[in-house]
Amino acid sequence: MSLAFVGICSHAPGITGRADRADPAHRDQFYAALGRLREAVDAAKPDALMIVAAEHFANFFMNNMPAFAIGMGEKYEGPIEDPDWLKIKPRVVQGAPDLSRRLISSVMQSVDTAYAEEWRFDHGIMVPLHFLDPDNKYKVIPANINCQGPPLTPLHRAWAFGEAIRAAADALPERIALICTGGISHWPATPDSGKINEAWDREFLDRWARQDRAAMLSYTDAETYRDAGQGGFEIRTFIAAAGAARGKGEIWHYRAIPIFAVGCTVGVMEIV
Amino acid sequence: MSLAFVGICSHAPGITGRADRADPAHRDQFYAALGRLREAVDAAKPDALMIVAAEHFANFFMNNMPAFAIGMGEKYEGPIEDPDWLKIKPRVVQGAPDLSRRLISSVMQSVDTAYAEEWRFDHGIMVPLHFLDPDNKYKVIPANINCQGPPLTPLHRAWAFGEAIRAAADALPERIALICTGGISHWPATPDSGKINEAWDREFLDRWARQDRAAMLSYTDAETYRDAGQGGFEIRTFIAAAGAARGKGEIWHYRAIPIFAVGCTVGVMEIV
Amino acid sequence: MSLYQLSKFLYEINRDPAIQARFRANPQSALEGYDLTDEERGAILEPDIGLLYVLGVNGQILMHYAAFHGIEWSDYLQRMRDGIKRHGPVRAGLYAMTTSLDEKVSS
Amino acid sequence: MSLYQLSKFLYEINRDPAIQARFRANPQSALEGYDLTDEERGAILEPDIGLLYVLGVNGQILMHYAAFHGIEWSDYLQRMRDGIKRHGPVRAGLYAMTTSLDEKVSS
Ligand SMILES: [Fe+3]
Ligand SMILES: [Fe+3]
Repeated sequence: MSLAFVGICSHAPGITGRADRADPAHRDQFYAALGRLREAVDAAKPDALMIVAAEHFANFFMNNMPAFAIGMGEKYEGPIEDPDWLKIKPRVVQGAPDLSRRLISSVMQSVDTAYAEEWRFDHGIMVPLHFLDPDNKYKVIPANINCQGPPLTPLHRAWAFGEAIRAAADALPERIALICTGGISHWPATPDSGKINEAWDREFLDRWARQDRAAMLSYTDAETYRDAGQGGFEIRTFIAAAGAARGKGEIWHYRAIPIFAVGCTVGVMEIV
Repeated sequence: MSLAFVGICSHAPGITGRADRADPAHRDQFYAALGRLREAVDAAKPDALMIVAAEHFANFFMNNMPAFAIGMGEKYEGPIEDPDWLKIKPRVVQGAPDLSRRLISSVMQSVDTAYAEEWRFDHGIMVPLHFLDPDNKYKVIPANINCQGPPLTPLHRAWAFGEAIRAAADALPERIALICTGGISHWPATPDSGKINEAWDREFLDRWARQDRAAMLSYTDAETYRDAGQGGFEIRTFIAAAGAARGKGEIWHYRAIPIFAVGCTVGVMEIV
Repeated sequence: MSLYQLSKFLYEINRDPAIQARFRANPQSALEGYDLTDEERGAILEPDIGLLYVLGVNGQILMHYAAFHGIEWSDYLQRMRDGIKRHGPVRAGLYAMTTSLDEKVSS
Repeated sequence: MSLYQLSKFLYEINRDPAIQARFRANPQSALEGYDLTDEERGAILEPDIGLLYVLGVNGQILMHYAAFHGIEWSDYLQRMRDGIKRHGPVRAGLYAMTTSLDEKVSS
């Protein structure tokens, strides 16, 4: 029937894996915002949860690196990382293969997504799922944008991906909730791990919340890398959310929590 | 500097593997047309040969099936099939990684191609190379369109892929020769192997040669499957050629040779 | 997921000599890690090329598996035809679009 | 192709327990089939995490390889820093866009 919900949130292994090392007050405020996002997803009564992520060489490598990929499996597994390290228990996630196939066929009319009948979720999807679907009750459609291996997906195509998801969802009888997850500025797994450019993050989130397409698409990769690190390339997932929802965004939570190695973000966007 | 040449040709393992079982006169006429195509490629003095093919589950599978892929490797190997069965000797083909990267980045502005830093060529690329580059002298950029595993790449996106290659090549300092290779009607590896719908093939090639975009894009997959078999899905590669060249086509050779299991086609198209 | 898992095993054995060697040494162990029904498992082990075709395996994958078992080309084609007679029409995948055997010509 | 081959080995060992077991049993044999320079081979076997970083391996791949060798997180970060001091700036890949160590903060 429609795209029923659009939200954004951060992912990072530290959010769960190093939970006990964060300032408890900061951690709990962030977790509470994620809980609020979970309630909002539930209230939208989706038939499936689509998660647009930016995975980290767990399923996709430079032997066949898709600009976009959408899952079409009957089920998925995760986390691919050590569950004790990530502090997220393994789970089998139900897919929605028939719905996926119809969604993919529709998206393909304008965006050339790869499809994948299997997918081992890394923390990029497992951390959001851990908070948004603690009971493992939703059917999930995973999606990916190449934010890792250059040549990266151009920003304006990430926007087009959001538009294509919107058009596809609106033409389907099912209700889709869309969660887009990325890190904004961060320098994951490099000597600068823990660095966060809060000013850059707030500027990006402001462009996002006011639905300023031109400003969101104006970053060059070199600028993003300089100011926001490799992790900044993941703005593509938030841009896809904006392309799908097209309304004003609202940031429910932002705080740089260095031990989580990311500016911890939760937001929603009006679907217009 | 430009797209310097656009040609099309058939591929099929029988073309080389069962060469001794064909009517010698028919075989030799087809081979002569391929020889003429080789001379035309040479005359265009390309810096690299781009081959848009439709591979057959050699590199790409439904675990990550790209709508489009372009190679970015330093070198490639082929054939992946038994060389004695295919009657094509193994070779290491030089890639053009820097040129590939620039081409891919440009194509990605409008078409969301995957990229691949390795690629084991199957007969879809090796048969054309065997005839067009017998001395293994060219740098090669392989490309693929998903003609095998549904959801297949939509026909109008195959056209867009050709347009994107054209725009990219025209903006590069190097000269690119483009060869697009597919089977038109055939029923490969099924109980109907050897069946060829010559009337359907001639109609398609007529649409192609007169650059009738709407007619080329009007086939549904169900119609193509019914009239032209699974192999008919490979019209996508010829459609990409037309999208790139945009001029009138000329069919140098067409004859159904059942022991080759394909309507054996050679053609060129004017670049306008 | 079953046709996917079945196809994936055949795709992987086709292109990986190590899996081929493992299959020759101990067929059962080569199938570990694939989520297969008993019917699929039996069709692989037999090998029942006709049943694999009826289960929906793409010919571009199946023909290489037949060749791995030393099945000659004409025999490969005949086994698919016999499979349809024995097991009924193709059940899944691309060829499930096929309606009846009689519509088809062969060579 | 070398950074690609180097990264591919690390990508594959990260996600495949069978390769991890083969590496533990016989490191050299686990590297067969990868087209590596002697420097790359040595960096994998040592393991010289700092050199792997300087050679251009992405941290999203490298951190899992460090964990496989039991290298604790802070030690992993320090080894990358030491690698740059010893071997010079990152030579290839994404991080070759990085200019100098002094520009960076760490935690
Ligand atoms: Fe990330
Ligand atoms: Fe083909």
